[in-house]
Amino acid sequence: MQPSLSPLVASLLTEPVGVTHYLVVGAILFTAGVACMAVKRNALGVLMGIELVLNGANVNFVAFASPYLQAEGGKSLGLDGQAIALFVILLAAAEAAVALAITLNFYNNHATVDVDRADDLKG
Amino acid sequence: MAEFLINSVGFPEWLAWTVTAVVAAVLILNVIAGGALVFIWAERKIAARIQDRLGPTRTGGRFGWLQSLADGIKLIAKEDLMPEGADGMLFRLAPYVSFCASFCAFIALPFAFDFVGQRLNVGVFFVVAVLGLEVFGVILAGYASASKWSLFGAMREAAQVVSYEVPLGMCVVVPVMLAGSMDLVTIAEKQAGWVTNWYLFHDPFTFVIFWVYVTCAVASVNRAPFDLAEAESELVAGFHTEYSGLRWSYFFMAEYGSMFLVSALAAVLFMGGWNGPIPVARLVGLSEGTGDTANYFVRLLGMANLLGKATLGVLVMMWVRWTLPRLRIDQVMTTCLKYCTPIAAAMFAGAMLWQLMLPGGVAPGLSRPAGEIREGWLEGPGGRSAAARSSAVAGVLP
Amino acid sequence: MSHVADDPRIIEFDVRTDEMLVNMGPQHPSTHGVLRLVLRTDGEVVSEVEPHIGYLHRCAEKIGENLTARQWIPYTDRMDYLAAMNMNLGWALAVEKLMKYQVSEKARHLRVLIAELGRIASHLVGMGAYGLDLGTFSPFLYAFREREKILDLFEEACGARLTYSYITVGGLTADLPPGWLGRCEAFLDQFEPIIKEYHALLTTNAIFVKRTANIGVMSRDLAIEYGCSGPVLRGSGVDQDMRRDGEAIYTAMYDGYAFEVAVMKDGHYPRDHEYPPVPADAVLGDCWHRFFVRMLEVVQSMDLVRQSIDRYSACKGPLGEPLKLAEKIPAGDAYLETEAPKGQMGFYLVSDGSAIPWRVRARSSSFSNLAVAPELCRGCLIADVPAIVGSLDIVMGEIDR
Amino acid sequence: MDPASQLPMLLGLAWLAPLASFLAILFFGPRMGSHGRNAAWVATAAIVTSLVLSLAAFVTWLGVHPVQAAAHGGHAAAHASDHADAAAAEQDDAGAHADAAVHGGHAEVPAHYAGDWYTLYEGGRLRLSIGWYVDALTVLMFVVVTFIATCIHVYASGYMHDELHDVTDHEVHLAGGGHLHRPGRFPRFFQALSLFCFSMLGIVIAGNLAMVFIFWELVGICSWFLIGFYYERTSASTAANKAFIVNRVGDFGMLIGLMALWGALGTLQFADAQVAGPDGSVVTTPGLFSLVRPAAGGHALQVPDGMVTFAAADEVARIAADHAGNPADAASEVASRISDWRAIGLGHWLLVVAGLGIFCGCVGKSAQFPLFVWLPDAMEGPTPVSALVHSATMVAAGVYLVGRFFPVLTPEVLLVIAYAGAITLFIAATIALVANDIKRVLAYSTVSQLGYMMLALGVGGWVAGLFHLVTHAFFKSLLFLCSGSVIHACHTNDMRKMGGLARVMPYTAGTMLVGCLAIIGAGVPFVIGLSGYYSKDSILAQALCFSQANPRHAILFWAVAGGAFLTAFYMFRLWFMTFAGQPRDHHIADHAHESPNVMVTPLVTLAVLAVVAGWTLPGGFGIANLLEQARPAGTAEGFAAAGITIPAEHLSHGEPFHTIATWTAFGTALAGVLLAAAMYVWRSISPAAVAAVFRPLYAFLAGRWYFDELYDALFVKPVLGIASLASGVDRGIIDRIIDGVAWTARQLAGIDAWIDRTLVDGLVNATANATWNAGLELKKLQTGRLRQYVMFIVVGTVALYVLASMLLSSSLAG
Amino acid sequence: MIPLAAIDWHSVFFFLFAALACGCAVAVVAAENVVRMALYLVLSLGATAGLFFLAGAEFVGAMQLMIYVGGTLVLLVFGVMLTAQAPFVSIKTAPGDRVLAGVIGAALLAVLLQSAFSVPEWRKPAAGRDGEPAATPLGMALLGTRVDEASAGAPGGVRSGYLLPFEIVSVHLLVVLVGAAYLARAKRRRTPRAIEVAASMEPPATVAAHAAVGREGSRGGSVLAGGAR
Repeated sequence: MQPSLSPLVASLLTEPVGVTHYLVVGAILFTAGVACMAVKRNALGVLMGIELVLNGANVNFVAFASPYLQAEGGKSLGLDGQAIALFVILLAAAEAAVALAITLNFYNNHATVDVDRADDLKG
Repeated sequence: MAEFLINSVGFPEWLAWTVTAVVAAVLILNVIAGGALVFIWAERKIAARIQDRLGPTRTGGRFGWLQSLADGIKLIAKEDLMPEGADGMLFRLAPYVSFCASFCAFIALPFAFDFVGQRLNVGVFFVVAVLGLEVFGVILAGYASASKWSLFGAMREAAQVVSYEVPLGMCVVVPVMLAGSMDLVTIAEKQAGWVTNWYLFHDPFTFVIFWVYVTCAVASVNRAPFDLAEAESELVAGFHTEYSGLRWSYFFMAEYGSMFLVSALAAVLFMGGWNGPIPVARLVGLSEGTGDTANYFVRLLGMANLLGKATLGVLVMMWVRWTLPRLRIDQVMTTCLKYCTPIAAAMFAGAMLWQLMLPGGVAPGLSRPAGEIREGWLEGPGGRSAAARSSAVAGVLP
Repeated sequence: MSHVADDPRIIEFDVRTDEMLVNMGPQHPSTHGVLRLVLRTDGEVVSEVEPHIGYLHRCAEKIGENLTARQWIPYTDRMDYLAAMNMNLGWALAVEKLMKYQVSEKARHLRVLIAELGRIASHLVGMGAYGLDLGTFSPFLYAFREREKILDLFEEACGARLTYSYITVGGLTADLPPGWLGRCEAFLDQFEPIIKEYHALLTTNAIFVKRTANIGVMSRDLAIEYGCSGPVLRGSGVDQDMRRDGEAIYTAMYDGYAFEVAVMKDGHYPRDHEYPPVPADAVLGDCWHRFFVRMLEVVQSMDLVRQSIDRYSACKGPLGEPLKLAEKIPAGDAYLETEAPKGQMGFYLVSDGSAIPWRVRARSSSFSNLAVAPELCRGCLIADVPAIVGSLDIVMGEIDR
Repeated sequence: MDPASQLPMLLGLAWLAPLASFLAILFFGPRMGSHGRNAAWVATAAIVTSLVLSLAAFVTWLGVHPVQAAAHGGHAAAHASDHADAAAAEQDDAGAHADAAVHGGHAEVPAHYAGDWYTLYEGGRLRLSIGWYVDALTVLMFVVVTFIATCIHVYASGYMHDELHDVTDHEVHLAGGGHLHRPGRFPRFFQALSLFCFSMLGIVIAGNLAMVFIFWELVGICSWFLIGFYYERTSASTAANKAFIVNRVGDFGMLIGLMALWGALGTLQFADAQVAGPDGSVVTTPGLFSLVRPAAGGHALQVPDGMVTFAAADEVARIAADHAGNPADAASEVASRISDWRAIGLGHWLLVVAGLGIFCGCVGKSAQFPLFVWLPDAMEGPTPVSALVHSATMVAAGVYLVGRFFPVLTPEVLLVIAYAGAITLFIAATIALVANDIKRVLAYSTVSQLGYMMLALGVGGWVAGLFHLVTHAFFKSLLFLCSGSVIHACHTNDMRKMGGLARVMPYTAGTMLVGCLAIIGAGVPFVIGLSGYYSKDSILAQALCFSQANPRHAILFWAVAGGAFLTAFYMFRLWFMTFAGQPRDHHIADHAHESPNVMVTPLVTLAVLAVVAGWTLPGGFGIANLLEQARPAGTAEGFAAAGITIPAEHLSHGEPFHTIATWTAFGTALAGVLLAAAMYVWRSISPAAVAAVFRPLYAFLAGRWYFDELYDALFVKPVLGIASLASGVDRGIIDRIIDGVAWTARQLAGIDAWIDRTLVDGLVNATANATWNAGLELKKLQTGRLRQYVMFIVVGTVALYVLASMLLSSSLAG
Repeated sequence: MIPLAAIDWHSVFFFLFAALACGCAVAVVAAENVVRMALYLVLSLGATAGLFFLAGAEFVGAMQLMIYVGGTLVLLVFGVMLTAQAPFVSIKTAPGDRVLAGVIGAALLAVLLQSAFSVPEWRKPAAGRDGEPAATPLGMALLGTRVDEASAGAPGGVRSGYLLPFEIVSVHLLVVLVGAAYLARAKRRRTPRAIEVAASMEPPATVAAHAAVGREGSRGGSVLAGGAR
């Protein structure tokens, strides 16, 4: 351990983590997902962004579900949170399949996976 | 072990846990690496004997026992080639992905009661899930090699492994259902006692599904006759065509690690884990209560038991490999989709009904109190409560 | 273009995919030497196969026009190097045909003995390597174990293990050493029961059958159109064997020998009660049948070897000396096809009366047999390509010459 | 062993076995062997099972109710002791069935067991149930039906083998020339056959009229399937439709009868039933039989109370009005007046209507005059069908129902029945004289014989009629199967092309001869005879007895006697033309051959039974005596009403009647046979010459009395005329009115349209324009760029969040 | 200097996994190559699974590994298959878009973080609370029995579990399965290439030969393709 380590790091490593920590991770994942959707022109990239968004949401659910990440008196979601996370995972898998189907059809019709070219219906 | 360090040696708690974790990690790593060495040597010898040859004879004096090490040294010394068009990062990363997946799965694999890297209450699930990640390395390797043969191999591997995970999962669910827990330790404990307690002999359905599991396991670790991904007579060497030297050897270690893992999983799920066919230790009066040393001895015995069973499984895979021709990819798919999956589903349903009708298996209560049989359902993960603990103690004995 | 019926094998998918060109060989484990196959594939399905040959071209024929007939014998060794004895025999007989030379009775029986042993050795390689093509390693070594014993016998007789130059124009280079026949019989006795093991390992193996039955089906007409010969031809049900149907000078060699051509007639192979039954999936002309015909011919050749041992030992008198190294060949030309293990091996020579032939030409069976591969591989899977090419049992030394 | 539970179980299973076979063949038929080859085995196995179970029931019955010789005169006494035993045996089994008590008290109620398996519907007074009514007749009919059906199944599995592969039907000419080529329908045949057996057995075992009606209709539909088996042939499909429609006519009458009974009496059960009353006590609800012939009245026929009050509805209403508010008084007053009302004949017409209605159904089903026209056409079906459906079972259903329903029939109705039978028997016999189609001869013979049975029942010969039903079932199915064998061999139905077949088909010829002898009632008078001898004699005797009791109706006896002569003539005409003499068509004779064993075996079996079925063994065992057990209560002694005397049947067994009847039968039969022989064997009389002499008569007969044409002119044509008239009215008048209304509406709509276009549309268009313009502006936001949308969403979310926090914080602050 | 004994290892692992998850998520955004994106995504999802394990949701974590990561495997395969052709491996995005997305993303992140820190109870967990593993209660709840709340004596009696959602999700997955099968279905269609190949088989030597031999075995290509694609 180097003496230059700031007290912040020290406190981070010695303090137990709470829900907030998880929420921050979830927020970063969520934002990264949104950014991914906004930046990627590749349809598959957009799809991955969606996965990230769902994953960020899942982190939140699991964090809320955990009873020992909260202060005394805090109310956890309990099993509900885990169950919701579970369903999100399952539905994300299904969503991926459907989205892939859309992508493939798009590819068949346009010979590209660039979503910017998918503006046939623009106003 | 941590308690031992804290109580007897006097280590501070954090140090004790760290040391324990490091020791566990090193041990597992050595199981894979050392196991791979041993198994590669064994494969050479077995293949040679099957083929009427001698195999390595000179390296290391007798039996060529150092042959694998010599190979390893050669591989380390070999020039590390990378094709020109390859995706460098992925090409370098792929072997480690494979190896890590194989390694990670060992974390949850118990070698004996409490001899487990991290006891998880979803152990089975974890092992199967992590094992499935190994295919990532293969796909990345195939893609990154910029070789058509590699790509073929990767695609075959993807199709094959994804397909075989379905029947494999169904097979694995059956012992989970019988034990009422996904904890591997609990599952093995439930099979303590005489050989009739093994889930293999629990009922006809489990007996059948064990063989389905064996088939799927062989397929999911890419061994002959399902070694389509490397298929040397068709795809040169499949996904690792372009690999050489140490990276190549990582693939091999991963492959042998996975072989050992699925064999050990088979042993835990169907063949009593660390419990021998005859509860010798209990018959001679050894039990948890007779002291730490005896306890430790019993666990070591159990570990030997498990390793023996797993090794047997690996040897069977080798035997099969050197005997049978390779299937074609569509035949592999047919085997999975048209045979393994329906059979596994039917056997799953059958085992379920059997469990409803005769929860005790073919010979209920032979060496287990009947009341113990279904307790895993509601109490949560096995072994946590005092009652389960005491029954688990009996189960430790090989 | 006129209307073409749908080919049931052509299946279109929703997903748009591109074709791929893949090089199989010349450095590939299952192309039997330096053959290069260019595959056009759609995923795993092969739509076209094009063999590229010539990597092993050695101008053997041209060399033959600069050497005397006997001097060229070692070059024939290098054509089908897995059955060099039969190559020697083919050339020797062709020259003898032009010279109208007849070898002694003892030499004739010895030639049969050696040629049939060579056929066994060649088929053993074909069988073992075929297993290798299908992904099983062990039969290959079993086959080589037995082949080594034949090679031991050859070594004893002529001193070489691969390129023998034993049979030569006008006879053989030397008579057999004493005790050779006994060792040969001992080998046969030991070899006979082992054939059952081959059947167990390959012929009746369920996976082997799945991989070979109904794969690469070659119809009778197709086989004849492409000029296939040997087991490839007989595997399609064409009853032709040069030992029986060839020219007189060749068939005379087998005068008095009893053998049945290994070909399926009326749904039965000769003596088929002794062998495993034909699997239900197998279709005449597929890989399995080609393989099976080779297995039958091994037994057939063993039978012939035993017969020739008896006859050879009954012949008293000298073996006879071969012709001089620079014996003059009468002007004219001659062409003779013999039944080599891979098929019909033809040699052609034109002489202007000198000792050195004016023109030498060889017609190899593997060349024709390989030519049919693109036809057989169309629409198969990649894994079938080695299975089909392996079942043709080609040897590149013979093709490229 | 408890027969009360065992008999229904055995018979119920026997009844259901063909249903199982039907379902099995329905679902798995085509998969039973190649082309459903094994369907025959399934069906046969089922019917054999039924036969075995029926025989078991028969034996069980005999064990409880041993058959004894009917002591004429002492009849009732014998039964009394018999039933006393039975009652004693059944006393242990308290409440086993309704009649235990009745048995003990009243000797004349026949031994029977009744009950319900399953109640289909119960609401108000209507109760529909699946039940059983088992007496000696039921058991006997079960044995007969299943036995004949078994023979026919076996026979058909040989006969229908053509259907095992693709069939080219030479009788169907396609438009493009050539013949129909179709896949075989082997399993389908056996499927229908099984369903038919199930339905027929259902009628026999039925415990109430509703159930009878259900299975009655099922039988009808099966017969439709089977007659129309070769439905590609126009003749076959027409015949099937004809049979079905003609039967519907009869069934309509039957429905009226059912309504009359149910409306007046509120029950359709045959037997009394014991049901739990509201207070838990056991209440006996009387069935039809005991309502019409109450035990209190010594089982004499009387109009039931229900019918009386129904007919006297006005009176009842008046009484009810008088005693308004006191229903009990009203009820007692009505009860006290019932006998008065009955005495003045109130309600009698209801009973007559009910009887006639039920008989109507029987007329249709049993092909009686005037609804007999369908039966000869029904010969379009495969021959085994003719044998089973149109000789032994389906047509027997009508006779069976009349027999079962006998106690409810008034003498007037019986007289109608007798005359219907007589007319039928005469008409059919005359047509049979000139028919040349072998199966048609047999068909008309069947009609004629059914007429016999009806006549017998109508003149009070209950046992005689049903006895003839049983014996006729045996020999007529035998005759049909023989004819089938002949057709199978000759591939033609035309007797004129046959002849001399006895040499090549000895078994067929022999068995057919037995059948012919049986049907004409051959026998050595007073010594022994074939089955028909006994049954026909008893009919003759009863008819004679009736004629003497009612001299006005003596014609009935002469009809019977004449019929016997005609029967003998046409049956032997048939046999001689087919088997005797020289072949008329050598091509056919050369190719004829004896049928396979699977077909001959049933022939021989049936022939044996055709011989012995009428015999009464020493000790009294015989079908007639067995039937005597089931004789309905109150009918043994005869009864009279409305000037008609129904003589007691045992009288006809007495000396004068019996002797006369026997000699008459023998004489007429002999005469008929001799005439036939003279015309077709010795050729001393030329048939052609006879036909020439009686040309108009011959043409009339050959034209089948022109009944089809008559019906066509009487019913079909008028219906078509009415239809076209109605259609004219529809087009000419109703359509015009509607058109006028439509025109008016259109004018009104024009006005409405103007309002709509100018006012409403203007408003709507203004709205649309506004929306359109707004859309044009907004569409610029719709860039089609997926990624921009994502950004919009995010920006919107963030904005909302910020907005919400500001609002919330301000509100919190406030 | 942090005393080693004071280190909370749970926190250490949390930061390890969190860093991996967030880092890989950012890498997904940054990467150009679609296959690498997929790899980072897999790593991020895997690290998230680790977080789930830490949070005591072991079952969800294993599920995440098995399904989510497995599903992404399919994505990866498709990515390779569709975009292995050079033009699609990386489709460049305009820098302006990146900047815009960055700004908006930052705004969103700020909002999210603000709310994450807004509840003080969430900051610090109570000491000594050990979570019971939830796999069995979760499994029972999915079957319709809430053992956790029953044992806790929850007010309002035992709540029914997630049987209905579970069934709905099952049906949903089945529908998706059917849809995927529909997508990957093989159909015979005459396209120019099919005609060309069919024509190249004239004279139909092999086809005729196969017909003559009598048994034209199925090539099994559809099974392969159905699985491999």
